[in-house]
Amino acid sequence: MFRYIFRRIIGLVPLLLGITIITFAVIHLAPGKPTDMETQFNPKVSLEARERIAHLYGLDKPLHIQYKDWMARLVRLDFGTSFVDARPVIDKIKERIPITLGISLASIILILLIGVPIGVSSAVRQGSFYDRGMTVFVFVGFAIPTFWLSLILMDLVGVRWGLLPVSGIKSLEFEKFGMLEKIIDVARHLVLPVFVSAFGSLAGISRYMRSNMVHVLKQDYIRTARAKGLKEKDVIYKHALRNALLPVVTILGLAVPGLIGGSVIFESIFSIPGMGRLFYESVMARDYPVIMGVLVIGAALTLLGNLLADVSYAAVDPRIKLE
Amino acid sequence: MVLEIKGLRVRYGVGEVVRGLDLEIAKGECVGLVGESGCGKTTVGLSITRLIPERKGTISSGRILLEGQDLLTLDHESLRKVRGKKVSYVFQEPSSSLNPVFTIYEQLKEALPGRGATDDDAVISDLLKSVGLAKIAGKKNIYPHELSGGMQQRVMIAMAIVPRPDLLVLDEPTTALDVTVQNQILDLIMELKNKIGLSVLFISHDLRTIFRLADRVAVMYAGRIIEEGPRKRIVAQPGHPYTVGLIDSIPSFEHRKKRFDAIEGRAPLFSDLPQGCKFHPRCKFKIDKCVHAEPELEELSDGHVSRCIRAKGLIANGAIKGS
Amino acid sequence: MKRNRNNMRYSLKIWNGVNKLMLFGALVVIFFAMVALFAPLIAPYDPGRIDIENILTGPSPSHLLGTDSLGRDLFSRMVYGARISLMVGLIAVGIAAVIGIFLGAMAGYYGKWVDVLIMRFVDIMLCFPTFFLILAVIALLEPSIVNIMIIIGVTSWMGVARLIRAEILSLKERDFIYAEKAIGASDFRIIVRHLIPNAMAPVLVNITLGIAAAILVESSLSFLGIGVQPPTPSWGNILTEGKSVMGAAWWMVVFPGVAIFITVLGYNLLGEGIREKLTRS
Amino acid sequence: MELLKVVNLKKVFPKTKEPAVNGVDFSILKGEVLGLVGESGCGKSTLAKCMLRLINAQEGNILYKDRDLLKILPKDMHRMRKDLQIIFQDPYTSLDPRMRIGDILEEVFIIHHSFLRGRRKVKVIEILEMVGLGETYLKRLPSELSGGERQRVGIARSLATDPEFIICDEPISSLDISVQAQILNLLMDLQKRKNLTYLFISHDLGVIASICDRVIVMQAGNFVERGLCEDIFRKPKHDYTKNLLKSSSLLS
Repeated sequence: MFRYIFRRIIGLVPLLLGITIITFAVIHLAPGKPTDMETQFNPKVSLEARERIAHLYGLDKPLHIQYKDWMARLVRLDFGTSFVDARPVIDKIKERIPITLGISLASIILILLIGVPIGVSSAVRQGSFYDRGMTVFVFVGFAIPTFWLSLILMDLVGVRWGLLPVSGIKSLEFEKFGMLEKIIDVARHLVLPVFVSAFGSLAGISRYMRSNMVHVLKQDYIRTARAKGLKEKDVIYKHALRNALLPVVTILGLAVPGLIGGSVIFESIFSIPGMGRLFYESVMARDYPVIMGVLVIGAALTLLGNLLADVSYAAVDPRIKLE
Repeated sequence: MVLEIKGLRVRYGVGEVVRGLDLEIAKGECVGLVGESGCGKTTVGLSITRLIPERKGTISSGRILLEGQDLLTLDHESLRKVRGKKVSYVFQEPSSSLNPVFTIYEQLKEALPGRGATDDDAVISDLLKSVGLAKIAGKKNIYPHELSGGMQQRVMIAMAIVPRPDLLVLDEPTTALDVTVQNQILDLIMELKNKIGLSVLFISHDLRTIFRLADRVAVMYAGRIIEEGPRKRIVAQPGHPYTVGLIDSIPSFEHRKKRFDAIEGRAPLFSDLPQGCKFHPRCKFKIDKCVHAEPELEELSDGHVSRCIRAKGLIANGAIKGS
Repeated sequence: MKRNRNNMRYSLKIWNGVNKLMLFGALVVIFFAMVALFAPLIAPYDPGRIDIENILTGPSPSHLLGTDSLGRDLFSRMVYGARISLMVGLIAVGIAAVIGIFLGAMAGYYGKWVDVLIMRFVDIMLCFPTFFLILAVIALLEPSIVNIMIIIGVTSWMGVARLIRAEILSLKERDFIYAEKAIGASDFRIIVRHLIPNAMAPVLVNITLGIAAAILVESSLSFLGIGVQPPTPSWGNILTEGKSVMGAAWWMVVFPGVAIFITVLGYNLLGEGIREKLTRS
Repeated sequence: MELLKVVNLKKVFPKTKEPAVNGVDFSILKGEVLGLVGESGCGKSTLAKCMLRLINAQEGNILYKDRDLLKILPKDMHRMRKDLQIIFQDPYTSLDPRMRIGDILEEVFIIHHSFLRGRRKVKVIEILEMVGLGETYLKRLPSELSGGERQRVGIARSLATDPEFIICDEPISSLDISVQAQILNLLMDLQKRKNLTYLFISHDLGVIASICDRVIVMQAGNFVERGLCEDIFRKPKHDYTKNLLKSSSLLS
């Protein structure tokens, strides 16, 4: 097992390298220099001054040298400092990650708790009214634009009915609260973002689960289980379900980038200080060090998610040999 | 009689695939049901405990009596108690008939009649030894994929015989296996049958296998039995042109470098069955009368019947004979 | 035997059910395609015509869906917006399909280092939160329609590549491919005439769903202000304009939202229907 | 006369340690039917595919008309392919499901630039009739055909280049019994009529016995016994051959 994990981690190195190359390419191959933003609004900045700034960031060097320098700092987790407020990029990202990951994790749990039962029950009742109803329901969820749903929920639940807070992750008087109140406060703030984030991804997991289950139910070993005289409940929830659930583990790894990517939208709507909003603000301000930092760390998180998924899959599926 | 099938009719989407079938199996007898692919023989086997998937087809009429009790009228719960207790199965593909994510031990344990007894381990261990799997007896963590096809089929057989069923249905149990392994499995089945005194329905497309094992042989064509009788009688003097054609099609050393007296054409589709005798388009002995009405089974000698109006005449003038 | 008859009816119902959803999807897709195609004939006004006398008027017989904050006819803008939104979806997915099919076919057919290289590249691309990547590139370039289509295309081909590769891996072990080699067919012929056409079925599903996803991405970009730029109407940017006047003019938010929703739903149901059909046969 | 000679042919798949074909030698005489018998996974199909370079062997020589097929230029190999053909086991996977029967056969002519466009169709029908099918099959899809009919199309395709040598790789084992005999008849007739040379691969000794002149017994990548058909059946020497014979004779 440990050897397997070790081998997998070694295998991640080229991927990480690729991630940095693409990130670097995206930023540097696009027309327009990173220094434009700082200088373009000020016509008085002379060419000479621009070059001085470029020199400061090493932008006058050849690309491969720039990349090498950047990588040299990257391995020490030094992503440089923000153009906007001169704070170290890594610090800015560090304070945002837990929020976005927390919401993503909560969404994943919600998606599993709702999506898996929907998928399984639809498959068992394949073709029934219930099945069709659920198909429509999950596709409606997928088709509603996240931002539109957010706007409407904000308007209804937050503004008109005043049921839940619609901005930020804690109330102004947060510091005065006791422990329990703090938790409840954060939870209340997160209800809408988590719901919105999960609602769109529900279709994916439940349809995937449904087709897995339909496929498994057609297998010979299900006939064997029935022929043995097992209760239908055991046939479905023991023999079929375990086979259908296994691959879901790996899909979860792939869901990570989607969830993080989606965070841009709802974080900006609900004013949540997470990675998505940080990224959006940095993009708008052309804050290159932060953009690159978030891209690299976002992708690395996905790698980590995939690794966890694969390792757990190997652990639960007896057919995978770890040697 | 252990099993009496009377007037069984089964309808699939493509048409009626079992079109009024009668079959009896006496205690301790092995009946071989032989026919080409798509003749409905597997459906007959599955019908006995109503294992045909609901969306695929339905039993439209007939009676299936096991020790006098009609299985087609049982409710689901009572039927479940028949499955795997009184009637058990071994299917064609051992590799897909075992659930890949449960151990052999777990799957055998499910088949034990008195579940949860303290001596389960000993029973399973003895069972594995009795089917020639002494090597894995006592081991609890073996998964199906760790065994060869032949060993997997031995596990399936163990699972099927442990409840001492009234009837064992073997559906092409050796077709997926290599010749040498087939031979071993057939030996095992013979040995168990004689030792335990099992009543067996042996379904196969392979006349050679059927002739080796069966006490009585029933030949199926286009959803009905077209000839039935004691094995020795049929080998010595087959009573239907189709059976003769099948026997003549068996390649062998004795038949070196000679053209086969092959049956022309192909088996009819259930969606488009011919009028009259269903075999007449391929039959070289057909006369006008064959086209009009489907013949009834006619007794040729004691216990030997044929669904051919010309059978007696053809036998008398030596037009059809055993090889 | 009553039970059995019920079963028969049951299985007929399944058939109908699946097809109704698929039919609905197909109709929606065709309907909006027609609207986009014949936009000039359908739209009662020039979508860019400003009418300061009629600012933010609600739905009425003269302005079916009301007017926006510059007095432009919302219905006409929606009709022309369909053109932009669908075009972005179709072309972006077209680009993704071409890249994905090419790389996937190469990886699947040639295997070995070609496969390793391409699939590692796919893995790397899949690691990025796609929306981040799109956002970054669009913001760095300029948010023109062409750029948006290209960027969505080059960031969403990985699924197609994986599907094609997987299909080809299994197809190339089939005897008919060996038979092609045996009669002397060239690699090009085998890939283009035999492997890709046979591998397309699951890709078709992916493409249909991809169009829906691309429409959503474009509208999300518009919502963030970096999608298709006004005054060119797209459903996304109409909705974005509507956001600021949401309290006063509900129609500015509701109609474009519903249009996106119905279209995306249509493509998804169609895609799912195709998938069901394929797995059945 | 020796038509084809295989010397020390070896194939190892990257993921397994044991070679699938472990340095085998044999030759085939013009006009004979050479049987190759063995159980699944013994390497017999791999050997067949290596011989026609459908997959690449690591070592060895395949000598045909004094040329080594493993060393000749691609364009020469392309020409050789007309002489060396193969019929596959599974008629359900051996025809492109999206192509009509006429197109499948015509493709052979297109690839080898045989005949003018107008003549091709006539030739296709000719070949279809040779295998017991006819013009009515031109526009049909493989899915509309029975297993036996598909296998006839597969045979037709291999005949289209007018070959000298055909590898029959388990050509009847996925067919129904009554159809098996039809196909065996067809293969025997064609062999006689066109003086073809067959390498006939099967797991079934009965089939081998009924059609072959000489037999090679293969086990785990190696040849364990070879000889005239009569000798192998009457006086088998190797234990594995004896075991195979015992198993299959007990069956009959």
